This record gives sequence, structure tokens and C-alpha cells, in this order.
Amino acid sequence: MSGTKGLNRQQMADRVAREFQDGWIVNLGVGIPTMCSNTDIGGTDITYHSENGVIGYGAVAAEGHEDLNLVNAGGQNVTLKPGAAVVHHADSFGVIRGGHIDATVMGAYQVSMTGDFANWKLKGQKGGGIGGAMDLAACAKRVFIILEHVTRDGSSRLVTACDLPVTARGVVTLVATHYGLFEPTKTGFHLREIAPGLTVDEIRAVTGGTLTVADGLKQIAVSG
Amino acid sequence: MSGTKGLNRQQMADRVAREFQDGWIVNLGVGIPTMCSNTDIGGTDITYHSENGVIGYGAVAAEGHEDLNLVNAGGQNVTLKPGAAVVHHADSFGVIRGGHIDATVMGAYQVSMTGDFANWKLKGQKGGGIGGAMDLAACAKRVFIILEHVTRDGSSRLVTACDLPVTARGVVTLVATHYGLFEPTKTGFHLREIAPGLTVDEIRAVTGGTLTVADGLKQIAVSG
Amino acid sequence: MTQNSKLRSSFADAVADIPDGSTIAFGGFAMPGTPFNLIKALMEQGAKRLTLIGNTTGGTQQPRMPDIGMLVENGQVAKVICAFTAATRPTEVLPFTKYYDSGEVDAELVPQGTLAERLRAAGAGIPAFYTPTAVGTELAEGRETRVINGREYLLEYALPVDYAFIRARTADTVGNLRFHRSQRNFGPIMATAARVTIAEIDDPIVAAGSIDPDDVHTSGIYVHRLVQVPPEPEGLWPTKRQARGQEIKQ
Amino acid sequence: MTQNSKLRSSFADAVADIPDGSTIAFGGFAMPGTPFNLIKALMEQGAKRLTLIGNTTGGTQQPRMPDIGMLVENGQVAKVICAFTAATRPTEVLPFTKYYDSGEVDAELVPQGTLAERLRAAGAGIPAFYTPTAVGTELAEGRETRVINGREYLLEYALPVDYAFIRARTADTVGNLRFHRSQRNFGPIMATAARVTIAEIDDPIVAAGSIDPDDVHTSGIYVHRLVQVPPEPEGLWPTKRQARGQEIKQ
Repeated sequence: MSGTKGLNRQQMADRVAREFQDGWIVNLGVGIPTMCSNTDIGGTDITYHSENGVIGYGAVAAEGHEDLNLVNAGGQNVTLKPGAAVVHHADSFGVIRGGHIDATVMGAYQVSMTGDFANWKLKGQKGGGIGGAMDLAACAKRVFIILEHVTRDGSSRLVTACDLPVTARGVVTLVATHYGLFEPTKTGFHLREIAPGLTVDEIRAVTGGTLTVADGLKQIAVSG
Repeated sequence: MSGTKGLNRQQMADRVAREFQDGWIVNLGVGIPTMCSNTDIGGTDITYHSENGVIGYGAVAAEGHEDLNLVNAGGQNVTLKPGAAVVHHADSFGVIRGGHIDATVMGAYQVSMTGDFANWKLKGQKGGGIGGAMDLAACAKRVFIILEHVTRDGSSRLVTACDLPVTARGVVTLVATHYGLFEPTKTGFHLREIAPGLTVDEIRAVTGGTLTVADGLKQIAVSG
Repeated sequence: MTQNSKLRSSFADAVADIPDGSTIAFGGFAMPGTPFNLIKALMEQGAKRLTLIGNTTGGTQQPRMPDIGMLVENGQVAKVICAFTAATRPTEVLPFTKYYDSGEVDAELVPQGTLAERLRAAGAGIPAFYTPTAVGTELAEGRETRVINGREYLLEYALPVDYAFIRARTADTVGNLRFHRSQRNFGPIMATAARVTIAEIDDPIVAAGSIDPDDVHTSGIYVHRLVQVPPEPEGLWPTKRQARGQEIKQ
Repeated sequence: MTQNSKLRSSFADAVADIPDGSTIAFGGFAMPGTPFNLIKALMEQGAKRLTLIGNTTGGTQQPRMPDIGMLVENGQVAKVICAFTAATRPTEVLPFTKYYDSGEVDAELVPQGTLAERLRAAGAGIPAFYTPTAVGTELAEGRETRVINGREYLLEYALPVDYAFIRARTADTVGNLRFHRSQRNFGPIMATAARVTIAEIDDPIVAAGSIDPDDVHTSGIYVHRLVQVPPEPEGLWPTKRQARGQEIKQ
């Protein structure tokens, strides 16, 4: 049932984006996390930062209106919001490492119940793709992870301990999967909200550690 | 004979300035060292750097034409040469500490024959005035010192070992006094050039360690 | 980007909530970049037991503009961290020095480049670094050093602050700043090192988007409160008369 | 400031003296700031046993622009230091990866922020620093860490380079640079870390004094050689066609 049941990609991004508070500085990883910037979160004023030093980027540029020297961390030609600023790479990671990022949203292969996560290296791979992930993971005030709940062969990506090389330890604030919204606790995952069409038992069967469930468990609000 | 015989202040500065090579980046300390920028050194192109982040400043501003937000390290309202750039304080000391300053010229209370010098704290003083001196001393490619050869009570400022707290150790390239131009060696000072009106014996009598003398000792050329 | 909420109508308002015991960094090297108006407001506000950071505590020039030394004289200061506790010229005596000599106020004397780098490190999430500066001097006595590639270096720690008081030429409503010439000095790095940055601004504050993003010196993410400097005499400016009347020695 | 002598008439001339065994840093994050023309010239120049530093070794996009991977394929590279030896998406295989997997070329994988800070440190005379990044990961295994204020940090060393190849929008004759938007990325810090910085410039080079000193992104003291990028097809530009034809994944 990987990806076919529960939330779609944009809905996962939407749910995470609704955590953002007015005035936050947010860094979005490549892939699904990027879709958080599509979410309508009312009058909330978010400053999006990308690793290459763009503070305050906006929507993807319309075709024919791209500035080829202006990209986000995913290499997309983006626009700038009024009040944007550009800094060099050391200053950009000064923003990150200095704790000035309120939230980062990243994809992952695995998240552990102790808040570790893995997203840079597959099993048996020599080397990997770290990019800015380790800096963001270690230093952002909140680390939100969006990932598929289970692997292609059906095993959980929400695990008691990562068996892939981790990106950082004990940092994950919140996890969104197709099935729900979870907080890593020391002993398992706490289901804060459930996706439409899923049951707690279905989720428990594919979640590492103990699954605890929020009182009066709410369903994730879905639009579209 | 302190200051009355030999070179005057501008002549000491001139002699040091004639060491500057085309293309050098130079930092001048407060006081006599600042006068190096008055010296006509032909077609030589020098970039003057000051601690507060001005790269490429020029002459002191004419009265009535001062920009009050533009000062050199001595707080004088200066002008900018074409091609100047301004950076912040951490970047400015990045220029210094990163070894990008070809020469710094500073005043001092004492210089030792091993290339130590002292210029930030008097005997018995609590605290002192360090400013950028320790960074410049430790990191510039060449440290040129201009100082009076003797103290008011007649003892030498060119000593075997500093008895004042040092600014840095083993860094002094060249020393200019009213009496001559000296290189610190391990065992004493090497007199490279002598000021008009002085004799080697007069200098030897007021110089710490062994005084060695350059073959075919030249007199310092003096204009004005 | 959060609009407008950063604007404050007065210096008094901008510093009103600063508690006793705060650590505050002041921009400025000689006159340029010194937040005279915010210092004055802090004197009126009266917070005590402060730790103050700046290049100097202020010089001997007359007429005197607000400086760290005045806050010391005002009995508000427990400690200063700066590159000068005495003047460069031994014959000159700083107003601050007697408070330090008597032990009334503590001081930590830091080489200027190390001071700048410690502030930058605090803002950039570097808890400690090595520097060649001050190795072999009294300042390194009893402290940790390390030999790297055959050279000895001194370990220095980041210097985070609660508040930064800075002065800039231009600001937009989201707090992006531009400095004019050597006004820049410590401003950008202190802003990154502070929990709360308060900037006094020379020119009328402009709309977000008025400063080209390539030309921003300090991003608004580091700037929390803006106060426009009013015309003299209400606002303090370094007038030509004042500039001429002094001999600034850094 | 030394005038005019920094201008080079061709990319070939600008890279002619680079010896075998050099360490070279390449600016660029995705397309912006990548010195395509200098990379191409280095391929033609043929220096070998190079250590190359960049954010990535180049992606899988077509048509391919000059990248570190091409220098690897050209047999010129002993080692790369970068933040990606594999693509972010496991399904994508970088041209570089097979050379690394076979052991033909060595690689040092460095978190992007640590890479940036190591370059900045080299330029700023900081031989080593501590960072929270990568603590508790495979990259920290067997390496020195230190607990500061209760948190564990990893010791990282400066990364000086012999040459930096960068691309900027504007330059004046003394080598002051301005970058356009995210073209800036690694350019300014690599310039400070290099013994010799070579910059390819989009726009016609202007006279010294044409760039306001407050608006210089990289001071000319860090820039040694300038080459104006000629119009296509002689000069390589990231054209819209090329930009559209790719999916860049950093």
C-alpha cells in the first residue's frame, strides 16, 4: 500500500506547512519538501532560505521569465519576494549553523523513534549525497521529515533504530507520511493526526517501536 | 639625543615606505606609520587597508569634504581611491589573519633582537590598548616597526629581550629609528642603513645585543 | 518576510524591555556606525549589571558623544569586553580606565580581530576556533593552544550576545540594512551574534523591495527593531562640528 | 591598486601555468556561478593529478556543460572534495560515481556548510574550527570531537587552495567583483582561500571606480586574473535551452 493509500505528496507537504508560524525562516529540501511553498497558509509570512544563499525566494519563475542566475537548492529557477537578500555560501550556512532557521523540511529513507534520520547514503553505497542536509539537520530549530511510510518491499521507514548511515541524531521534531503525522518519542512514535482512510491498527502494523495515539485523534484536513 | 639627531618622523616613515613593492597591500598603524602614505614612491601602486574594513583608502579628506562615515584606523576622515571596497570587521580581519597583508607598519615601545616587539601595555599598567595590533603582528607577511631609538631616560628601545608585555614574538622584519634602519637577527641588530649625522659607534652604544653593520653601509637618502 | 512590525517609534521604546544583566554589543569604530541614540536611550532606561561589548569604551574627545564609558559612569555596567581598556597613546587617559583600575568594573581585553571573529562565530554557529593572534603574549598565558601544521594557535570561543545596538544608513521595512562606507564595521557581525538586534537608521525607512537583494549588507532575518534617527537636536548625529572637535584614537 | 595587469585575453592564457598536482576550487551551485569556460580551458590545458573542490562533480543533465566530472573523465584528477559523490536521488547515477567506485579517483565527502566554512576559514586565517554538523554520523567516526557548553562538536580544518575558478557578473580593472543573485554562492569564499583566483566575467570589464565601494562583493585584492566571456558560441553561457534541458539536483 505504499503511496497509494492516505495522503498524496502535496497533502503531506501541506500538512507540514501548516506547522509554520508567522515570521519563520524555513529551508525546504529537494523533492516533496519543496511543495510546502505551494501551501496556502493564510496570512502567514514565511521567509524561505536556500543553501546557496537566497533569503526570501518566492514561487518558481514563469516560463520565459527565468533568471538563469537565480535558483533554489533544487536548481529550480525561482523568483524573489520583496525584501529578499542574497549572501555567499559561508554566510548562508552561517544562517543555518547559527540556529537562525526555524524549520527545515527534508525527505528521508528512515526515521528512528529517537529522532535520528537517514537520507544521504544507501546500504552498501560508497560515498553519498550529503549537500546541506547534515548542516540543516544538526542546526535548524525544528526538523520536519516527509517520507513514504514503508519501503517498496513493505518494511517500515519509521524504525526503532536506523540501519542506514544517519544524517543526524535525535533531531527530528515531526514526521509526515502518507499515513499520518508522527512525533518521535524515546520508545516509539506518537500519532498526532491520521490520514483519511487509514486505521490506527493498519499504521501500528507498519511502524517501528511502540505506537502511541493522541487523545481524540484528529484526521488530517485535506484539500484538493 | 632622543629625536633631535638623525631622521625626523616623516623621514623615518619615508624610509619604510620605500620598502613597499608595487601591488602590495599595506596596513599603517596610528601615528608615524600613517605618514608612510605621504611618501612619494614613484609609480608604485599600494593598496592601503585599515582595520575597520576599508580596502584602498587614499589621502586625508580636505576640510569641508569629509565623509563622516569614512575613517581610517586612526579615526581620520580619509578619501577612497578608485577601486576601493568596504567590508565588515570580520572580513577585514580575514584579510589580515588570512595573510593577505603584505606589510604592516606599527609603532612600538620596544623591539627585541629576536623580532619580538611590545606596543600595547606599559609596565605596571592594568589592561592596555591592543586594537588590531596583535592580529596584524601575528599575521602580516612583513612587520615594519618605527620607533624612537631610545627612551626619554636614554635607554635603548632596541633590546635583547622585551621587558614589556609583547604584542607578538619573532615577527619583526625591519626597524626604522631616528638613527637608522635595522634588521633583528638572533644575536642582535643588523644596521642596514644609517641616518645622516650618526656614527656606528654612537648607535652601538644605544642598541641591545650585538650590532652588526652592512658591508658598504649606506646612508639613508633623505628628502626635505 | 515580516513587514512593518519591526518599526519602533522611539529609541526609548526600542530598548524598554532590556533586563538587568543583559549582554549588549555596540557597533562602531570611531564615530561611524556607533548607535549614539540607542546608547543615550539605554542610559535613560537604566538597566544594570550589563556586560557591554565594543571596540572601545569611548575616547577622550570633546564634545563627548554617548559611549560605553558613559554607561559605566552611570553605574549600569558590570563588565566590558573590548580591544582597548586604555588608549593607544599612554599619555591619554580614557574615562573608563579609572573604573577598571579601581576594580569597580571588570574588563576582558580581546584583540580586535579575535573580537570580530568571536562575534562572527557566534552568529555562524561555530562554538570555537583557533587563531594565531596573541600566541606568545600575556593574553595567552594559561590558555589552551594547539599546533597545526607546525604553527601554534590559540583556542577562542564564540561570543553570543543578547542584544546588538547598531547604526546603518538605509533599512527597508523587513529590516534589510545597508551601511555607508566605514559605518559597516562591526554592525553586520554583531547583528548575527545577537538574539535581538536594534538598529538606528540614518535615512527614512524604505519599502521592502527597495533595496536590490544583491546590495543588502545585513539580511532582515538578523534585524528585529528599527528606529529612524530624527533630525537634530532630537536625534544625535556626528555633525562636522563634533567630528572636528575630536581626535579619535582607536 | 594594480590596474589592467589582471586582464587576460583568453581562458587558455589564464590557465596556462597551472601545474600538475594543483588544488583547484570551482565556484558554482547548479549552473549559477560555474566557471564553464575556465573548466573547458583546463581540459584543453591538460594539467594532471589535480585535487578539485566543488559542491558537486556535475549532474546528469543533457546537454552537459563542462564540470568536474569531465575533468575526471579526461584523466586529469586524483581527488575530489565535494558535498555529493552521488546524486540526491538514488536512482540517478552521476558520471563521476563509477570512477570513485572503481577507486580510480579518490573523494572526500564533506557536508556543504562545512565545505563552505573550511574555505572561508582558509581565507580568513583560521586553521581549524568546531562545528555541530556531522556529529554522530559516519563522517565523524574516529575523528576528534569536543564538548563545549554541553554539546558535542567536530573539529574541522581549513581548506586552502592553489587556484579558484569562479564566475561573476561584473568586474572592474582592479578585480573587484559583483555577482548576480545566486551566482554568488561559493565565489567570494573560494577567492579568499586561493593563492590565485581566476574569474570569468559575464559583462564587459569596467574601469576602477565604476563599482561603488559599498557594493563590491569580492575585493580585487583576492582576484588575480580576469577573462571576459565572449559571446556564444565562443563563450559558454547557460542559455535558456540548456537550462530547460536539464533537471539539476543538488
